[in-house]
This record gives sequence, structure tokens and C-alpha cells, in this order.
Amino acid sequence: MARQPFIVDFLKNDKGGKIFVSILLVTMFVVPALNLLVPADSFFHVPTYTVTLLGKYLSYAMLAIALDLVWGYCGILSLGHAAFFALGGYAMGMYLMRQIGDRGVYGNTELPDFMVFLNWTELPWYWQGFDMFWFAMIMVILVPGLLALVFGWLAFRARVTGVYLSIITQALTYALLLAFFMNELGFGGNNGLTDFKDILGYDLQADTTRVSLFFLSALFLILTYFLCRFIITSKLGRVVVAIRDAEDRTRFIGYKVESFKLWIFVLSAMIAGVAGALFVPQVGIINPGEFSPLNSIELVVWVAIGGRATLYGAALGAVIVNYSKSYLTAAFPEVWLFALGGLFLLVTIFMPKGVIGLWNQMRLKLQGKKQPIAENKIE
Amino acid sequence: MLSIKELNQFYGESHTLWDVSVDISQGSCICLMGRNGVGKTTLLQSIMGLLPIKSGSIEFNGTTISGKAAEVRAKLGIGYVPQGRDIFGQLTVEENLRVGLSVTGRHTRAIPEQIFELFPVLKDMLHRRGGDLSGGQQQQLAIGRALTLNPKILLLDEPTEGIQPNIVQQIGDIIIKLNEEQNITILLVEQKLPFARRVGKNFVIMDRGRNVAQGEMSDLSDKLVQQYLTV
Amino acid sequence: MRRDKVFDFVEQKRLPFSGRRTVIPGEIDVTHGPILYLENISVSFDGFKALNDLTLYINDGELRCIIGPNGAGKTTMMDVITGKTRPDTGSAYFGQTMDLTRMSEYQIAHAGIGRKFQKPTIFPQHTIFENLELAMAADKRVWPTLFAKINTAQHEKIIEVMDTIGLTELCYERAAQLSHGQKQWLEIGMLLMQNPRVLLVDEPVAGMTHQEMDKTAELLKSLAGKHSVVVVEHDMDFVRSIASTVTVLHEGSVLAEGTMDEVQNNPKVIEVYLGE
Amino acid sequence: MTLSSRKNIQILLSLIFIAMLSAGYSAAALADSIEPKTETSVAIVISFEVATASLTAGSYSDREQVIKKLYTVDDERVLPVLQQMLKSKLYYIKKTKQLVFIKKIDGSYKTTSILNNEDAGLFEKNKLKKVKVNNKLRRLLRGYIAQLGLKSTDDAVRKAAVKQLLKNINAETIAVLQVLDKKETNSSIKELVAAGVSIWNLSSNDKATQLASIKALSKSLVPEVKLKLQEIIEDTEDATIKKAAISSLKKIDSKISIFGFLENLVFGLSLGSVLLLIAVGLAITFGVMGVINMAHGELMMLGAYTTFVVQQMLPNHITASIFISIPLAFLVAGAFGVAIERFVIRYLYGRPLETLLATFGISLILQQLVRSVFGPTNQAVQTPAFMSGSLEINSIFAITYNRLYIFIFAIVVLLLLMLILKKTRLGLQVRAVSQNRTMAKAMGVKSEWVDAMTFGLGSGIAGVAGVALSQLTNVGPNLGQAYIIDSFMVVVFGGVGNLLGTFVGAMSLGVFNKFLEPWSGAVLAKILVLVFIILFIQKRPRGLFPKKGRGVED
Amino acid sequence: AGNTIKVGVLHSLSGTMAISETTLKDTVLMMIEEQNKKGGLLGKKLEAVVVDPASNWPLFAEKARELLQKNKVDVVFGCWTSVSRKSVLPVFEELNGLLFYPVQYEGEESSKNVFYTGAAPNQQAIPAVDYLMNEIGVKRWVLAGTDYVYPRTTNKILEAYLKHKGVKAKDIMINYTPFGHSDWQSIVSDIKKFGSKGKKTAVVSTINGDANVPFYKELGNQGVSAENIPVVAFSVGEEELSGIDTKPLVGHLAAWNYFMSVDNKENAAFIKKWKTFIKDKNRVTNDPMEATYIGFNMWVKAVQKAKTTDVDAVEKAMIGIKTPNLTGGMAEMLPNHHLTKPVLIGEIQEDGQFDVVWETEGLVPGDAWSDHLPGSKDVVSDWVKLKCGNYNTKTKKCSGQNFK
Ligand SMILES: Nc1ncnc2c1ncn2[C@@H]1O[C@H](COP(=O)(O)OP(=O)(O)OP(=O)(O)O)[C@@H](O)[C@H]1O
Ligand SMILES: Nc1ncnc2c1ncn2[C@@H]1O[C@H](COP(=O)(O)OP(=O)(O)OP(=O)(O)O)[C@@H](O)[C@H]1O
Ligand SMILES: [Mg+2]
Ligand SMILES: [Mg+2]
Repeated sequence: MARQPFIVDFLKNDKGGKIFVSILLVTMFVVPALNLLVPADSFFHVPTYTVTLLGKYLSYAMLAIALDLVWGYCGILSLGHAAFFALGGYAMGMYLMRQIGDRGVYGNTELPDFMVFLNWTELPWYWQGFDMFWFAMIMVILVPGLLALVFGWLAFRARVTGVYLSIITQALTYALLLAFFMNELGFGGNNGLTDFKDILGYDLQADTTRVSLFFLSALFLILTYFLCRFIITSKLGRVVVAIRDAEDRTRFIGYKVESFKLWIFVLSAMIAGVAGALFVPQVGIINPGEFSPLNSIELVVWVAIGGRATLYGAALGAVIVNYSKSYLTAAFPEVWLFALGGLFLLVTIFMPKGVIGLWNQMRLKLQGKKQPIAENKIE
Repeated sequence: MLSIKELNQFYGESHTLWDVSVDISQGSCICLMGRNGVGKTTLLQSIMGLLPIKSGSIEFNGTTISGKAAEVRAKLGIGYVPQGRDIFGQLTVEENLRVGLSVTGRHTRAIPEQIFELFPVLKDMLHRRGGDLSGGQQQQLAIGRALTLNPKILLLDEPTEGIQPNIVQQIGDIIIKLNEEQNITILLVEQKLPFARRVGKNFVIMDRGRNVAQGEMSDLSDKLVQQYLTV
Repeated sequence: MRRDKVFDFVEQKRLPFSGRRTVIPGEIDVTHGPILYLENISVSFDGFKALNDLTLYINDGELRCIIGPNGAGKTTMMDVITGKTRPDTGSAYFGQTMDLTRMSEYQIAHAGIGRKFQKPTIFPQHTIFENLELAMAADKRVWPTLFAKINTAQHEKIIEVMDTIGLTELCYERAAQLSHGQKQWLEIGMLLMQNPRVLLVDEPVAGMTHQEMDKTAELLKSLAGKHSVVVVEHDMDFVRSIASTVTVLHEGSVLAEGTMDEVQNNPKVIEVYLGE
Repeated sequence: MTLSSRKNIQILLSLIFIAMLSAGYSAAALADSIEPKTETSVAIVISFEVATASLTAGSYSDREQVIKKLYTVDDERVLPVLQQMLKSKLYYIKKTKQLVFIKKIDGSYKTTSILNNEDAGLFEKNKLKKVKVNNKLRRLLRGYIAQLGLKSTDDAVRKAAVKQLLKNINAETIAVLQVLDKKETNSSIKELVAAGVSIWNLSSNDKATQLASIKALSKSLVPEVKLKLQEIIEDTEDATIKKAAISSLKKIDSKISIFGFLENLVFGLSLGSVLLLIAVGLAITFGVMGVINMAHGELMMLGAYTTFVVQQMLPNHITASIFISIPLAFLVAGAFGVAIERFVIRYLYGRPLETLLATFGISLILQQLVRSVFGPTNQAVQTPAFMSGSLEINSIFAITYNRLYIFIFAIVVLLLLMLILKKTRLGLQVRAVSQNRTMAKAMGVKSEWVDAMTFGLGSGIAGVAGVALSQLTNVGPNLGQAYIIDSFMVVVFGGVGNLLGTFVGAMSLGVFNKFLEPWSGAVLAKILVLVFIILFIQKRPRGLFPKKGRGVED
Repeated sequence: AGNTIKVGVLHSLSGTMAISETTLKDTVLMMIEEQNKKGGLLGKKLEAVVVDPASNWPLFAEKARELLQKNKVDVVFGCWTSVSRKSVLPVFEELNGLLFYPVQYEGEESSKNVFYTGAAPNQQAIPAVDYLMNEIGVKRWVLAGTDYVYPRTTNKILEAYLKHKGVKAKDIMINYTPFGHSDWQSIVSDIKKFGSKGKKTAVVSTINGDANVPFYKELGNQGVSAENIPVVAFSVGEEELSGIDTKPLVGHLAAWNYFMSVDNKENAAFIKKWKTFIKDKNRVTNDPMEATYIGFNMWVKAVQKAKTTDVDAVEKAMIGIKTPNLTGGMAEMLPNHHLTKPVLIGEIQEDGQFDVVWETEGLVPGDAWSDHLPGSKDVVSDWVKLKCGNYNTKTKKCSGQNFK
């Protein structure tokens, strides 16, 4: 019984994935059409506001998948994944800042406004090159990847695991948060990077640009899903899960656990970076707040709510929580935290495997299949 | 003293114990046998209250205990030595023994000398972490720990697994001693026939979650062995 | 019978053992007979000596039983061989050339030492099939693993092993569902898949019925010759049924060594281990 | 040069002039006649009644004149009036313009006349008006009070007075000091006086005296001494004096740097004790029970709010309120903890990560709860008298009382907790349950009860930590968020499940931080501490005090 | 659209900024309620649309878009931190919305779509320093701030200003701390040491938000009294003080354009209204509330003047509008979208109120672009004549901000 090629396997066995990808494919084309082609006063018109919002959710969903890859499958609970997201975002933000050119408030051709403002005289070296799109895009992947590589190399080699690993990832993002808050670092301090004008020559405020960004977010999300699905259904995926469940055992049958962890961690960081890069032009700001440890914790919550180790579940969780947030902050601005907190509680108590887990459970029940009680000890 | 009636147990959807009924009278020493995976451990855990049961009843000394929590059953006098020993790894040997004492309100008192008489190793290792002991030492600790509760019945799940021969003998002797001198009822899960024959007075054989044969140890025929204990 | 140290330069060339090179089992130098050299090994935990100046050689293709009281250091010895525990002093060589104390766990596994743990450890969330597949001898680096495919030979091997361990029916069930004894078997199966030069088997028949025990004995005996097998076991019947040479450990060092009969009649062994 | 400083110099010059003239005057007479004499020497002597009467009207500068006049009045009622005025406790009755001292009694004010200390009746606040003072007046008042205070029998008052005098040393102050010195018994005051005299002698024309006093000064840590020495080094042309001054200064500097080191150490330990307090409760709920308790911060917040509520109910017993708050906060936070455990956590044992999710939800709910009940703004929690101020070791080194008490408090809490875990039945059972829940149950341990109690204990301690925090920082809905990350950091750094580790971890992080801060700045220090933690964990992947033994890996 | 005029309220009601911003939300609601009692505006009722951007900057942008595009509000009152304003600014410019920003800030901005009703640096910092220098005779300066843009800019401006006034570099100590800094032991000790050098020393504090409470507590405990080393703060108002035990702080200073303690009829009425509205007789008022009050009233007047809520018309009408402020003067909207304001220096009293000890003679016009920063010396803002928020008088160009 040889294993099937990836695409056959996907079509045959990945029911949830198929639904997930189809929904994305549909929205990917329908939403832009409804925005651009349907007149604004029509009932079917999708306002740009919604398009951008969806785009934001999708980039969050991508981030959630990235985390699910390392946490759900490899058992590395990273409480610092927002850092990679933010770094990708900053790389994109820097490109966008450079595109402003002399359209800043001070009309300085060389320096971004915040540098003029703090009497910087020349562009720091690490800003060089960011006026080129390709360079910035490489950085979007490279910077988070490198950070993950160095950090992961140190941590995995030293066999830091469990909560210890979680907490130092948190320390990492916290340190970056503080560092980026420092104005001297040259990333705009607390105000971050804002007031972007255009991307690749297209006006960021034009509907077409926004729609394209949304389209790209959906596209990248699908690609990410395929990539991750390919990985986890490969033998490497099984090794990774083996590491999660019995790390030592995996070593004793001859796998270099550190390398596997590092590989998956770096890949995940890169995906997070891309998600960040898609996020920034759509929300129009990147500031150190994105490094906040609480963001990373929330991210873990998205994944848990959707359902760990399911990929699309993570994406679903991201959308559910963020949509609830969008909705609740407008509908119940004064008490919405009760609702959100309550949601988290309910999900944990009544849906231990997340929304997708509940769905699967119901399906299994219908099919009357036997399922193991054994604890899924992920840590 | 312990009577199990029509016990059914499920792991999720999978039906593991099927209408198991066993009667254990005061002072008996019953050996529970069966192939791997027939449900011996499951039965013991159900008696101890560590697994929820679907139907059936468990009575202990006349009271129904099937609805009671494990800790209550322990205090009523059911001692349990689990398969795999389950020592409190970070607690010292002494603390492992004190856990049992603490629930009976005697936690300030000294650990009964009797335990050290039975297992002199434990005395030497009193301040070593339980988790650091070798497998055999842990097994001894597990039995000792169960004894701190002053149990009326002792459930032993493969207590000789991984134990050196002379201690296996000792454990056999101890079980007999506990049973005969201190009148503790014994329910022993055992794979090794010689040991089972030596220690047990009665036997129960399980197969695929069912109680398929029982009787006095002398009645354990080769045929039964052939039928239920051979692969 | 110390390990050959005549040519010091030979040793130099091999070190440090590079992580990138995959070691093919064939490279192991057994020209001097033994495949495992444990010399003067001591291990202590918080001052307690678990191994005390232990010296032990295992010959290529040999089936060796190691017995000894609980806490004698048998498991610790295996820990040292597989790189889980680093000895305080002493050396451990695999063949003439590989210094086990300098290799990491996965390198040792790669080099050809496989192990079954005292407490069965398997991958609970994987099916039986996958457990075996993971253990299978193959290129275990990251990228090759990502694109790995099972070929027919490998597939057959898995089927064969599954048959041997009697879990064919449960092939696609998750390992978490197995009972204790079944897990023992699965772990033995994984060991077979690894196809190592040396098998370290820690208490394989614990929790098995007598018949299963016989089956295991058969299996291990059939492996000897092509592989070296080191078995730790307390069940004397089992030991008797398989062993040619038996080593008795006590308090971290060798107490006696010889044939089963020799050992069995050794008064010291009787005193500390066998009993009447 | 600004107007006011020019005036000061004028005053100074005239003082010196007078000093030279009146060398033979008795020192006591001088003491009464410093500063004001230069301006009021021509003024007629007025009575206390007349002087005070004009306090009720006019601008700040009018009042300044009145105070100056008042100071010259030789009347023992002057000092209390000045003191109360300084504390903004001098009022007058709007209707009668009668000046009074006030004392708050059940919402209204009991007044006593400043003239004869007789009862002037009970008034509502709006019937009274304060005699307002600003910083300038306060400074003036403090100076006068200091000089009047030299006669005080209270050591602290005298000390403050002497210190005040040291700020402006001249012939008269020296004369005053010398008189004081003869009667003075308190050694630390004597030291101050000696420093003052030596400083004065530095300006003498006799080189021997100068050198002697320079030498004498090398032992003094009074800040003015250092300034003076620096001045001499810059100004003097005499090489020997310069050399002596430099060597004295060096001695002082080396002492200062020792005390600087001590100061950093003390700062570090006190930061450490705060870290310890915020982490120690978590060391139970997270370290021992394995619950990733994101609501830990909010439980501290509940403790802080408890303090606030207690103070609201006992507005006149601030000191007592703190002592009442400690057990009460324990109970309140503990009760919340038990509730959280009973209604949420207990469904999640064996799923440690789910506890993160659930407690994160709880933390959001608790935050909003506090916001809805108490409002979104911070609440004022008062500092009891015994916790304000500082314990002065010498002129440059002091330990603030609140830090001192918090340090002691943290240690006490830690010790109690260790005792509970090591010596009590609950402690043993907690550890058993946390390691193997099923087996503990099979051993007869009421695991549910143990869980609830343990979580309650950890939460209660968080509450107690909140009481301490209320003395240091904001009491508001964000309190918890501000500390949660740090507390996890400390617990993990120390080694999960090890109280001693938590202690050592907290203290070393505190000290490390405080030694970095002076040269790296606060922001970078914090970052460096985090980087340090990251690197440290590489060396010790299970914290400072890891769990040991072979049981750990499996 | 419809029968109501919609007023968006974009203040954080949760997260770190809720402490400050919730009050402003309530203020807007109070103003709306009152305006409706007066019969509304242009014959329509005002309707508040409250959202919670939760102290999260991307969420601010999202909510701004939601208010403008989905709820179609006619005006928005909102934001506190600079970053929140920066985050929503492009949205307001893109969708041509109208934002009233009620908090003192670092300046260096003037958008067509924003009216800045809080103080610019020249309406707070500089007068405060003047006061300390001239009235108190301060010679040595500690500029302590949280490390973000407002303190950085303000301190840059102040440093330039002090040096210009002849203060030597060694007499200026600058110190930055992270957000929410809570352990002030070392810094206060440093300040004490810096202040023990014989010259009169003062601290100019741009420490933000939550960090103030532990800072003042530490000051009190280490015995830094206002007479020795006064601290003048730009972010500490009545509301912040209501969360601190003020006994040890008496005499420390703050510079604002409004204090609750200012005694006049308008203020008394406002305070009374506020206390009834919020149903809490202990609640205080503060400067950003006054700025909201002024902004709201101005907007009402401008709408009445323009007879429409159309943003362009209202924007035009706004300039030159005068409404009474709460300190007895008139606030006027200048062509640079900033206000004229009096500057008051107050001393902290034991009851948590400020006592005004000094006041500028007349009103100070807000300056969007500081004259003390090299980058912005030459920039001016004028939305009437130049139609530009950042016109460079040297290059004669108006750049950026999407106005081509
Ligand atoms: N946690 C579990 N979830 C699902 N099924 C389980 C679980 N534990 C055991 N089983 C199944 O229940 C059956 C009985 O298991 P049990 O452990 O009681 O066997 P046993 O008789 O004790 O075997 P052994 O002699 O190997 O210990 C087995 O088929 C096993 O696969
Ligand atoms: N990590 C450790 N810390 C402290 N002591 C240890 C540790 N590991 C092993 N020991 C001690 O070393 C001794 C040898 O243990 P080992 O497990 O090797 O024995 P064994 O021969 O395998 O025994 P068994 O037959 O019971 O499995 C035991 O006394 C044990 O307590
Ligand atoms: Mg079993
Ligand atoms: Mg062993």
C-alpha cells in the first residue's frame, strides 16, 4: 500500500481541507466581484470596508496556521509567534515607508517623517534597500526566518522544552516589543510606521488595490494550507508528530530531533512573516504593539478555539475570534470582554478539541466509529 | 466481601468489559488471569473507581460503591497496586508512604514498622526520590504504599513484572502472609502460571472482556490454560 | 581484551564524528571480535553510584543475557550505550572505532544500536503501521524525510514485522489503544524495523504470557548471529531458554559471567539475586 | 540672573556684613535674628495676634510678608501655626475670619483656635477656608520651622533643622550650630554639626585650620561637604590645600561608591521582593498544579481592590486597614480562586494548555468586572504612616520603609508557603496529586478538595501580593496585565515547581536589573534581563533549580 | 443620513488606555444628551455611535473605517494616544471624515480632517518651563519621560529652548523609561543625586499613564518634596491624581489649559452637569474633557453656521469659530486647526485638586509646527490661505498627506 501523491490524497482524504479551500476559492473571486462590479447602492455590494476586514482576517488565519504547524503538530508552544508576524509586517512597512518618498509631511526625499522629526540626518544602514520591492519581500521571509533560526538553534540544541520554551519565546517577543518601542532603534518607536501611500505604484487607498490585497491574502492562505498539508501528510509530518508525543523515543530510532524542530519552526516563522506582510498594507499601520506577548497568547487561543492540529481549524479559529471581536466591540462596546472571555471559557469546557473537534466528534458519532480515549498530551 | 455484578465498561465507543461478574469472599486470594488486552487492568481500575462504568454494580462489604469516588473506596479499605507502579516520582520514599497515612488522619505518626520489615530496601532509601528507584524497588514501594492504608482487600496488578527472582519469591511470600496472617483479601492479576499457582487459592480467567472461567486453583486445568492463556 | 589502541592516529581521524555523515552499519569495525566495548564505566546520580567501574564486552553476533538485582544498573548501562546518560568516567565504544560517549542519541541509533525500553514507549497518536514506518531504517535527515516514499520492499517488510508481532489486525489503529503487552510487542516490532547491528532489549517479556514469552525467545534467538542481542530480563525461564552467556550485574559492576548453569550455581548470585 | 536669586545674594552679603559686626553678640540672640533682621530690623515688634490676623487675606506675596513677620515674634504659638500652615492644615472660619486648627471628625471638622487652643466649634468643610500656601511659601516655612525646630526635643525634628541649616552655611548658622552642639547628645546630629563647622572653617584664613577641616571632612558623607570640596579644588590656588582636598574627596568618593553599590543592591533586592511576591502565588497554581494561570494578575488586582475597599470603609484607620486587608485579600482572592477551580479548571486537569485558554478568558472577564464595578479609572490607596518615609543609614544612603516592609513581607509569605508545602498534610497531598492524580485518588486523597484548596491558596497569595502592590503602583483594571509576564518569567527562571528557585530567581533578576540600569538605562536594562533569561535557559533548560531525578524525563 | 445626525465616539473602553479614554466617551455622551435637550442640531437629534477600539492600534483604523463607511457618522470624537491618531489619520483623509482630537500632543501634524483641541507643545511645555525658570529660579533640569514620541519631541523642544536660554548641557539630565515602568527606585535616587548639587533643580515629567503612580509614590517615599525638587508634569491631571494618595505630593506641579479648581460660573456648571450625568459626586473633570467640551461646542456652532454636516462645509466653517472655554476665556479655532488656549500652572493639593499658581497673560495660539525643531521651523499650517497643513516656507511646497 504505497502512499498516494499529495494531490490525490488531498482530494480523497481531506474532506475538511476541501471545504476550506473551496470556501476560500469562492470568496476569493466573489468578494472582489461584488465589490468592484456591483454598484455601491445595490444590496449585493460588498463595501471596501468589509473587503479589507476580510483581508485582515485572512492574514490572521495564515498566522494561525503557522502556529498550528509548530504547536499542533510539533508540540512547540510558541508564545512569541506574533514577533515573527510583526517582523514580516515591519519589513513590509519599511518598504511602504520608502515608497512615500517626498510626500511625507516634511517633504524630505531621503528620510521618513519620524526621522526628520527626531533630527536624524541620514538613513540608517538597515533601512537601505527597502525601497526595492523584491528586497523587502526577501526580508519579509528572511528576517523572521533568521531570527527563528538563531533562536531555535539555541533553544532546541539545548533541549529547552515545554513551558520553558514557551516562556523564553515570550521573553523574545517581549524584548523585541521593548526594543521597538525605543525611538533610538529607528523604527518609529511607539508610533510605528504609518501613513503609507502606495505599493508597487498602486494607490493603497484605491478599491482595486484593496481588493487585490484581499485576493492575494486568500491566495497565500490557500498556498500556505497546501504547503502545510503537504508537510504534515509527508513522512516528515509523522516524525514531527512523533516528536510531539515521544521526543526521546524519536531520537532513539535515529532522528535528529533538533533539526526537525528547527526546520519546522523556521518555516512557521517565515509563514508568519508573510502573513505580517499581507496584514500591514491592509490595516495601514505597524507598531510595536504587534509584538505584545498578549497578542501571541491570543493567537494560541485562536488556534485552540478552532481546533489544534487541524490547520483549517486554526484558520477558522482566527476568523471566529476576530470576527467576534469586530462585531462585539461595535455592538457591545462596554461589556464585550465578558462575551469574549465567556466564549473562551465555553469553548474550553465544552469543546475540548475546538470547533473542528466538536464537528469531528459529531461526525464520528454518526458513523459510530470507535475512538481512543487516550490523552493527546501535547505540550 | 467484594461482589461485582454484570459489569460493563466502555472506552469511548469500544466495549471492553462485558457483563463481568466476580464474587470475592473475605479472606480469599484470587488470581485473575488472561491474555494481554483482555481487560484485567480495566477491571481492576473499575473496581478502584478510576474508570467510569456503564452498567453493573460493585458491592463492597454490603454497600454499593459503584457510584463512589476512588478516594472513598480507598478509605473503605481497597488498596491498589497499579500496573506500572505509578510511584510519585518527585516525592521521597518516605513521602510516598506518608500520602496514605495523611488521608487517614495519622500523618504525623511514624510509618508502620511492618512495611519496613516486609521491604527492608525502603528503609535504606527513605529519603531518595521515588522516581529514582529501580523498577523492582518501585514495585516494593508501591505495595508498601498500598499497605499504609490498612486495606481490607488488596488489588495487585502484575506485581512481579520486572522484579528480580528472589524478590518475586518474597513478594509471593508476602502476599501469602498478608492474606493468611493479616487476613487481607487479595485480588491478584498475574501472567506467570507458577507464581499464580503458588500464591492464589482461587482463579478467575478472562477472555475478551468476559469472565470465562473460575474456580479453585487446583482446578486450573491444562485445558483451560491451553484455551485461554496461550496465544 | 582491551579495545585495540595500537594505532592512535586511527582514532584521531574519526573524531569528531560529523553529524552530516550518515553511518552505514557496515562500517563498524568488529575485527577484534567484540562489537561493544564498555570499559571502566562509572555513573553516579547525586553521589549514588549506579554504575561502578563496569567493564563489559559484547561480541558480534552474540546473544547475551544480563541479569541482576533491581537497581543493579542494567537500565543505566543501556542508557550509557544509547547516549541517554553520559558516563562520569570510562569509555564506551561501538566496534573498534566509534566513541559512543561522544555521539548523540540519534547518531548512535544511526550507527546501528537499537533499543527497547523497560517501560514501553511508542507513538500513541500514530497507527501501528506508522509506528513501524517511522522506525524503519532509512535516510532520516530532514529533507529526505520530507520527500520520503515507501517502496514495495519496505512495505513488505512492515507487513512482515506486523505479522511477527501479531498486530496485523490492528494495523490502522492508533497505538494509544493497545494494552500494555501489545505495546511491548509493538516496541519490539519497531526495533526489528530499525534493523540494527545491536539490539538492546530491556525486559521484553514483562507482562507477557508464557506462550508469548516462548515466541519472543524464538524471535530473539533467530536474530542472533546476524545481530548482536543484549537482553535484560528477570524471568529465569526465559533467560534459560535463550541464553548462551549470562552476565550478572550487582551494584553497578559485574558480579559473575558464564553459562546459565555456572551462573545459576554461583553462591553469590544465588544470594543477591536468585534466592532459593 | 533672575530677580529672586539676585535678592538672595543681597541677603547673603548683608548677612555676612552683620556677622562681622556682631562677632561678640551672644549666639542665642543671633539665632533669632538671622535673615529677617536684615529686612525687619527697622520694623516695630508686633504681637502674635496682630501678625496672624492678616493671614486670612491677600495674595501669596502678602502672606509671605506676614510669615516673615510672624517669624520674628517671640511666641511659642508661632511654631505650631507655621507647621500647620506648611501642612495646609491652617484654616479660618469664613464668617468670623478666626484662624483655627482643624481635626476631621465624622465628615465635619472640629476646630480649635490658634490663639488659645480653645474649641472653636464644629463646622462643615464649606464653612472653612484654607490658608493657602505655594511652594515658595512652603520653602520659607520649612526654613523657619527648621530654625525654630532646633530647640525641639524631638531628635528627628532637630536633625531636619540642622540639615536645613547646612544648606546655607554662614557665620550665624555656625554660631547657632555651635551652641546646639554643646547640648547635643545625638551622635548623628553631632556629626552633621561637625560637618557644618568644618565646612565653615574651610573658608577661614588660617591654612592649618583649613587643612585640618579638609581632613576632618573626608569622613563626612553630607552632600554639602562634597560640593564644598569640589568648589575648593576648583577655586584654590594653594597646592597643598588642593592636594588635601583632592585626597579627601577621593576618600569620600570611594565611600560613596561603596554606598552606591549597597544602594543598587538594596534596590535590586527590593525589586526582587516585588517579583517574588507576584510570582510566588503563581509558583503554586502554575508551578505545583500545572495550571497556566493567565488570571493570576487579575487575582492580584482583586487583592489590591480589596485594600482599596477596606480603606474606603475605614478612612480614619489607614494603618489598621492594611493589616485587615492582608487576610481579607487572601480570602477574597482565595474565594475567587476556589470558584475558578470548581467551575472551570477542574474540567481541565490533564490538559494543561486548555487551562491557558480558559484562564485567559477569566482574566478578561475579571478585568471587565472590575471596570464595571469600580469604574475604569485608578483608585487611590493610601500609604499608612509607618510605611512612608525612609530609614536613614547616613546622609546618602536610606532605605524606604515601604520597600523594607515589602521585602520582609515577601520573605514571610514565602516561608509560610514553604512550611505549608513541606510540613502539612495539604502540602503532601498537593504534591502527590500534581504528580499523579489517579494514583493519589487511589491512595484515598480527596483530589478535588486538594485542588480547590491549592488553587485557593495560590490565588489567595496572589491577593496578598496585590495588597503589597497597592502600596507601590496603580490600583486599576490594568494592574494584572502589567505583572503577569514578569511573574511567569520569574517562576520559569527559577525552575517550575520549586519555591526556593522562585526566591533565588526573583532576587537575582531584581539585582541584575538594578545593577544594569545605571549604565544602560531602564529600557535597555529590561531588554538585557530578558535576553539574559533566554540565554540562561539554554544553559539550564529547566531553570535555576530544576526538578531532578530520572522520573522527570518521562 | 436619515433623521439623526450621527456622532462617532472612538475611545478605548478596554485595554490599557481605557483608564483615560472612558471618561471622554462619557463626556461626549453627556454633550450629546445636552444638545438633544436643547432640541438637537439643524432640527435633527444627535445619535451617538460608540465603538471600542480596545487600545489596539490596528483596531482603531478598522473602527474608524467602520464608523465612516458603515455607520456613516458625520463627525467623530476620539483617540488619545498619538499612535491611535496616526493609525486613523489615513482613514479619515481617505474617506473625508472629521475627527476631533482632544488630547495634548507633540504637534508636528495638521490634517485637513482633524481638529486638535488639546494643547500643542507651545501651549503647555514652554510656559511651564518659563514659570519654573523665572518664578522658582530653577537652574538644573531633569527631563524625564516615557520613551515614545510625545516625550521625545517635547524634550527635544525643551532642550533646545533651555540651551537657548543659556542652560548648560551638564545641567540637563534626560531620562527615558519604558511604558508602564513600575520600579522607579534607581531613577528617583538619580534625580535626588542630580538635585543635590547645590543648584535649584526641577523635574519636567512627560511620564505617561500608569507609570506616574509608582513614580510619585517613590518620590514621596524617598522624600523628594516639592520644595526641594518640584516636578512639573504634562500628563498628570485630576483624574490621574484621583488614583494616587496625594499627601506626599502636595506642591508638585502640572501645566494644563484647564483645572477643575478654576473658579467660574461656566466651569461650576460643567462640573455639576458632569457629576449628575456620571452619577458620582466624587468624579473629577480634567483638561481633555474641557478640550472635548470645546471641540463639541465648536462643531455644533460650525454646523449651525454651515447649515449642514457636510464635512467640507463644516471644516470651512470651523475656522474662526469662538466658544467659551471653561477657564473664563474664549477658545478660537485657528487656520492651522489648533486652538488658542490659556496656560495654567497648578500645584497639587492634598485633596487631589490643583491650585493655580500661575497663568499666562493672554491666550496662547497653538502652533502645529514647533519653532524649536530644525525640521519643522520652516513649516507652517494654514487651511484658509495656503490650504495646506504643512507648507514649507523655504521650498514653498506643500507636501504629503494626500493633498496633491
Ligand atoms: N485508554 C484506552 N483507550 C482505549 N482503549 C483502551 C485503553 N486502555 C486499554 N484499552 C483497550 O482495552 C482492552 C483491555 O485493556 P487492559 O489494559 O485492561 O488489558 P489487560 O488485560 O490489562 O492487558 P495486559 O496484560 O497487557 O496488561 C485492550 O484491548 C485495550 O486495547
Ligand atoms: N536519574 C537518577 N537519579 C538518581 N538515581 C538514579 C537515577 N537513575 C538511576 N538511579 C539509581 O541507579 C540504580 C540503578 O538503576 P537501574 O535502573 O539501572 O537499575 P536496573 O538494573 O535497571 O533495575 P531494574 O531491574 O529494577 O530495572 C538504582 O538504584 C536507581 O535508584
Ligand atoms: Mg494490564
Ligand atoms: Mg531496569
